[in-house]
Amino acid sequence: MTESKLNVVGQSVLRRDGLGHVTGKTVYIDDIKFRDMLYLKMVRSPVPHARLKGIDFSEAEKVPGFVRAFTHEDVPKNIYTILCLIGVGPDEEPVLVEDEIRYKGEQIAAIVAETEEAAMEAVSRVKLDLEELPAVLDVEEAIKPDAPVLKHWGTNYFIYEDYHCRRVRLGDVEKGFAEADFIVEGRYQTSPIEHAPAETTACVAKPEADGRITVYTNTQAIYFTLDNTALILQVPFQKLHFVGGTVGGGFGGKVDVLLEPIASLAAIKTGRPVKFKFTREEEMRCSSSRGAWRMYFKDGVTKDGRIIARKITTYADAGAYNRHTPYAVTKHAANIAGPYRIPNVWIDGYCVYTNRQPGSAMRGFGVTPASFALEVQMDKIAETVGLDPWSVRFINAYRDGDMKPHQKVVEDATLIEVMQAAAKMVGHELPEEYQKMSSQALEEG
Amino acid sequence: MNKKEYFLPQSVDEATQILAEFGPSLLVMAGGTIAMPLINEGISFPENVMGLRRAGLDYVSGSNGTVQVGATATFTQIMEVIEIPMLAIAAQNIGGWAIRNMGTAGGNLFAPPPAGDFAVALLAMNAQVKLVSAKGERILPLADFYTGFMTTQLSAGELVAEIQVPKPSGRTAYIKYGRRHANTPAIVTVAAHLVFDGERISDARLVLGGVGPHPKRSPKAEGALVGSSLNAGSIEAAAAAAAAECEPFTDAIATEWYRRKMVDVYVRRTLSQVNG
Amino acid sequence: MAKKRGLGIAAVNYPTGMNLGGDPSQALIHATTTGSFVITLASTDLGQGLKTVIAQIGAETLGVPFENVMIDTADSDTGPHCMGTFASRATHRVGNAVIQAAEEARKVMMEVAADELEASPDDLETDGQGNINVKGSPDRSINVIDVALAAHFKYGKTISGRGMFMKPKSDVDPETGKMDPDSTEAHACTVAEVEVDTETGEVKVLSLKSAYEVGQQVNPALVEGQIRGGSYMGMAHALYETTHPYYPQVEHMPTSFSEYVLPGPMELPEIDSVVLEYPSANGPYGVKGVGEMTANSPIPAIINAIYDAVGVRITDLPATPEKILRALEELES
Amino acid sequence: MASKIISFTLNGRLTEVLVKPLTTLGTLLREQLDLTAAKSGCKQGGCGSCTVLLNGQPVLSCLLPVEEVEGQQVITLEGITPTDGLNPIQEVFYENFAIQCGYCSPGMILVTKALLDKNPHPSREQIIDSLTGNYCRCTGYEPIIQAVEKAAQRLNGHEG
Repeated sequence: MTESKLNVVGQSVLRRDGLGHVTGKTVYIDDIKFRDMLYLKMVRSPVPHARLKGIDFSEAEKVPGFVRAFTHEDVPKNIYTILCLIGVGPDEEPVLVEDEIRYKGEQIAAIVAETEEAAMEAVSRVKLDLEELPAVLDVEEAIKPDAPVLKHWGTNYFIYEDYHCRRVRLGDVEKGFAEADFIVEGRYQTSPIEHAPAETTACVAKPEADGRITVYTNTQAIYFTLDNTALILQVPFQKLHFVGGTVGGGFGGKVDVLLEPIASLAAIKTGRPVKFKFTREEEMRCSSSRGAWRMYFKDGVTKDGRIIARKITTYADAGAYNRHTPYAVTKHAANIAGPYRIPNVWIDGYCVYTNRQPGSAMRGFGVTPASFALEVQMDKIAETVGLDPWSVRFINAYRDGDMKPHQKVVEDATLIEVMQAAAKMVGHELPEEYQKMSSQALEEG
Repeated sequence: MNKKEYFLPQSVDEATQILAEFGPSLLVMAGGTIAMPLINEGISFPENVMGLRRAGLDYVSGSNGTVQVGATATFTQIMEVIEIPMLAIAAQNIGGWAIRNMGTAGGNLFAPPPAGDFAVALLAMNAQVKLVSAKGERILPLADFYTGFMTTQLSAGELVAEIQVPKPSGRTAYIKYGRRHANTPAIVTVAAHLVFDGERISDARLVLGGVGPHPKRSPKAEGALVGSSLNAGSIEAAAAAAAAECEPFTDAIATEWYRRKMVDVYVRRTLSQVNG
Repeated sequence: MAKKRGLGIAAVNYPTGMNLGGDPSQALIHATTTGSFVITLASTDLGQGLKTVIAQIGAETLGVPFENVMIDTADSDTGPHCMGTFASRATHRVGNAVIQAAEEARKVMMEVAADELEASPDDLETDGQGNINVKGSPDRSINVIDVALAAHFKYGKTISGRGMFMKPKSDVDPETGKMDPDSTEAHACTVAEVEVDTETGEVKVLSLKSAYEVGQQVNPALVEGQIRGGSYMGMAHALYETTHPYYPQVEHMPTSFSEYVLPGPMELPEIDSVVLEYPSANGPYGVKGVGEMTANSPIPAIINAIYDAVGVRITDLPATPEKILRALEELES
Repeated sequence: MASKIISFTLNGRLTEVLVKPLTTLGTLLREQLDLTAAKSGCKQGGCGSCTVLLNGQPVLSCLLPVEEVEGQQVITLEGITPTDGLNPIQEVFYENFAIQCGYCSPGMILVTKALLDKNPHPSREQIIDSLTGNYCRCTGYEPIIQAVEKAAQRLNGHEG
């Protein structure tokens, strides 16, 4: 399909939405308002793990402008899992807490009021009766037999088709270690990170005359959010009409469905438009984060710097619920061995639950922590073997035709070419053998 | 919803009368950069609020060797004070441009640590605060104004009206160390004001911010300097004394351990700047 | 006070599209009576510029001026399904769907033009300026507006097209992990230079110089925007960002931009890049996804540069001054 | 609760509004006056997306009670946008891809205006210093810094 001469593809034409952006005329969700619109604010857990024994709204109800409170009893299908649409299960996350709180900041009850101030004040007056429980916060603690169990299926890890982790197996790592001249080990840890889009997550749900609900949303995925909302509310899909497309920064932070179902529910129950917008604090503490990962490497390396065996055990801290982490672990497992030709690979990737704000998708989904760990490990290997950091990468770089650990043949490798280009850029003179290398020429390995 | 009134007194007298009438339930606000976020986030729900911007306290003036900074003078205004370079540097180190256009010298005295580091410079200058009430006024050294974490000498019915800053009689330096180079909370802020008698330091004021319940002088560090010349040995001794004496805390920005380490480093760097 | 400099490198690959596939996107195109082409989608623009690059791809395939192409997105009542904007998938998936839809619409447009010009459709070409010409006979030409008018009011034909792209879902063998987790792979290599203050542990990133291979670029300025923004984000991840400063503990979680530490414009390093283009086999015009990968290689490059500078390998992100200082003290003792 | 009538000059026009006590200027602009260019990105004074000019100086409209603008001059991005076309600062932001998601753009452009009104020939350091209170997650700031440099050149007549 490549045409010999391209007309506009390849040109730096100006942004289609640029004039709206520089004049402030672009309409974001928070810029939308309707007559009679109500504001929704969330009652959230002050502790990471507790039994919820009661909620007292009596003082909140006295706030002028208070309209209504919602608890899990109002949500038709309160327990869900986002990725049910692509076959990931079982359902395990409540829209609103039922009896057990599993992270600090978890959504317990929603309050709608005539003004944002009234909704905030009502929320501040809700009294929670909590029995605090011991929290499990470390991934390796969480999978020990005596850890408090967070999931109804009895483990603190996700189960992949009857396996306790996502496995990748190629060759025989133990044989590789036996043949290796050096064993290089490493432990790597990343921290949870906030997407921090300039625009916080928001939606407005508006009841229409025909009985449908229009939801204006800054979701990154219109249908995905619509479908999940319909399932949670147990309404026909055609009752919902989602409108969006303009997002003030996403980075993966706007692919959860924390707002639309509850705002739509409130709109249905009150018959009025409802706005639900995360405050900056909610965006930081309560929305999904990039999850933390802990990664252990053990590499078998020959004297000349070839990696002949790589064994990796990795723990994704999913926080309290799945969100997108089970899927992220699969992507992570497919990539963590790196863009290198390694004949023997063994990977165990665990998706572990803790009493933490759930992790989810973020730019680089599961691969960002992998790239960090493995590229620091590559330098460690270089040092152990006595090579420079460029050499260890050229020696091991994958080429088209190589077999990846997940048994897919490499098709469009250009690792060698980007390294050559980067070396040239910084004036680092590469030995001739590396200058001549090509990803397209499969040589003896 | 229950906000009853926003008062905007046109004079200090009017302000103190309103304060006398409402008492401690009245939220007194200058630039709003500390109080408004709490209101916006639904953390505080004040009933009555008094804004001081129009009360005639937005001045910076100098006379008789002292600079008078009105309580609602903004940091942008203070950055133009040329008589005392350290005040301008301290002001420049606060927030971003818009915050400096809003935040005030008086309001900053009430910022929770590690914020509130303008006072680090003020303490080094031996500044005094003028407190006014419907009953009159009193002036006390800023060093005596703070009584603990988020507590001060301010009595019911009193306002901070003015900060009086004597022009420095010695050499000064000020460094704020944060995770960023601008618009950032302090890990530690250090200000030094050294008076020399020839080579010998005859008077020293060494002040730390971000490492205690409020901006505070470090008497032991000062003691290590007075009587000595400013040399590697006395700098080292002062830094060690300051690090031992400070009362750092852990927050999202830094741990107690790291803050104490940085007191040592930044006292040395600040004193070296005095020397340089 | 000692400030030490170091260099570090990192080389990475990044897959395009949801990793197991099964993530379709659709596009519909129709021409108005006056030759505007409306591309209807349900895809979202996060700021990366989807509305722009999709219009470019549509205009390219249709052979009409960029200005004639309108993007109508994302309304679930009118826009056909899109899985969403994530996984570096939107330009690849939606672009392919748009090409398919545009080819169908173009075919009708060329048939109508052929009837009007009394030529065979195979003998016609678009000039990208709004005209359809008989190859080799520049005087035999018709404007797209006239073609659209004729299609509507003379022939009763709709110039429209449907497009859908989906890479079939790959199942994972749970025993061996055998799977097909990408459509194509982009690559990057970053060289970072840092300066470390050995008394405070503070790191200043001096430069991030990277080579990227991203397939065909649809809009080089927008690609550069991803590279600059991603490099900055990678630096932020490497040295500053965390919602749990004392992970795994949950104390002191930030609540504001004062506490959630991000580098500002004063911390900007020199960011420079070169872009190589090795067109992918299955991307629209050879596109690979570039959105996510730009944040990845700077992180290990910076960590490796810190090691080069002061001999401590920080394996726990972010590499805060405190962690570096503790590691330096450990190294000394 | 006593609402008050406040009059001030908004984008050059004398404006009278009735507001509840402690309503912020940001809320007034966005909710009552339909001037939504100033955004509400954090309401904590931490992001600069709500920046407006008060007597020509950048301030954060999310932290400013409307009572405080009585008799003052307020300018929002709408106020510097010509009825047809763009202000030169807007032009360079647009032409130089100094925008991505667009949410920070109104604040960035107003800070640029205030800077160039005060200092027509800012150094790179002065530009950076003026932008430190405005948060951008997308661009990495460099395109914005370069746009400010180019805006200065254009306003000074040094560029077409």
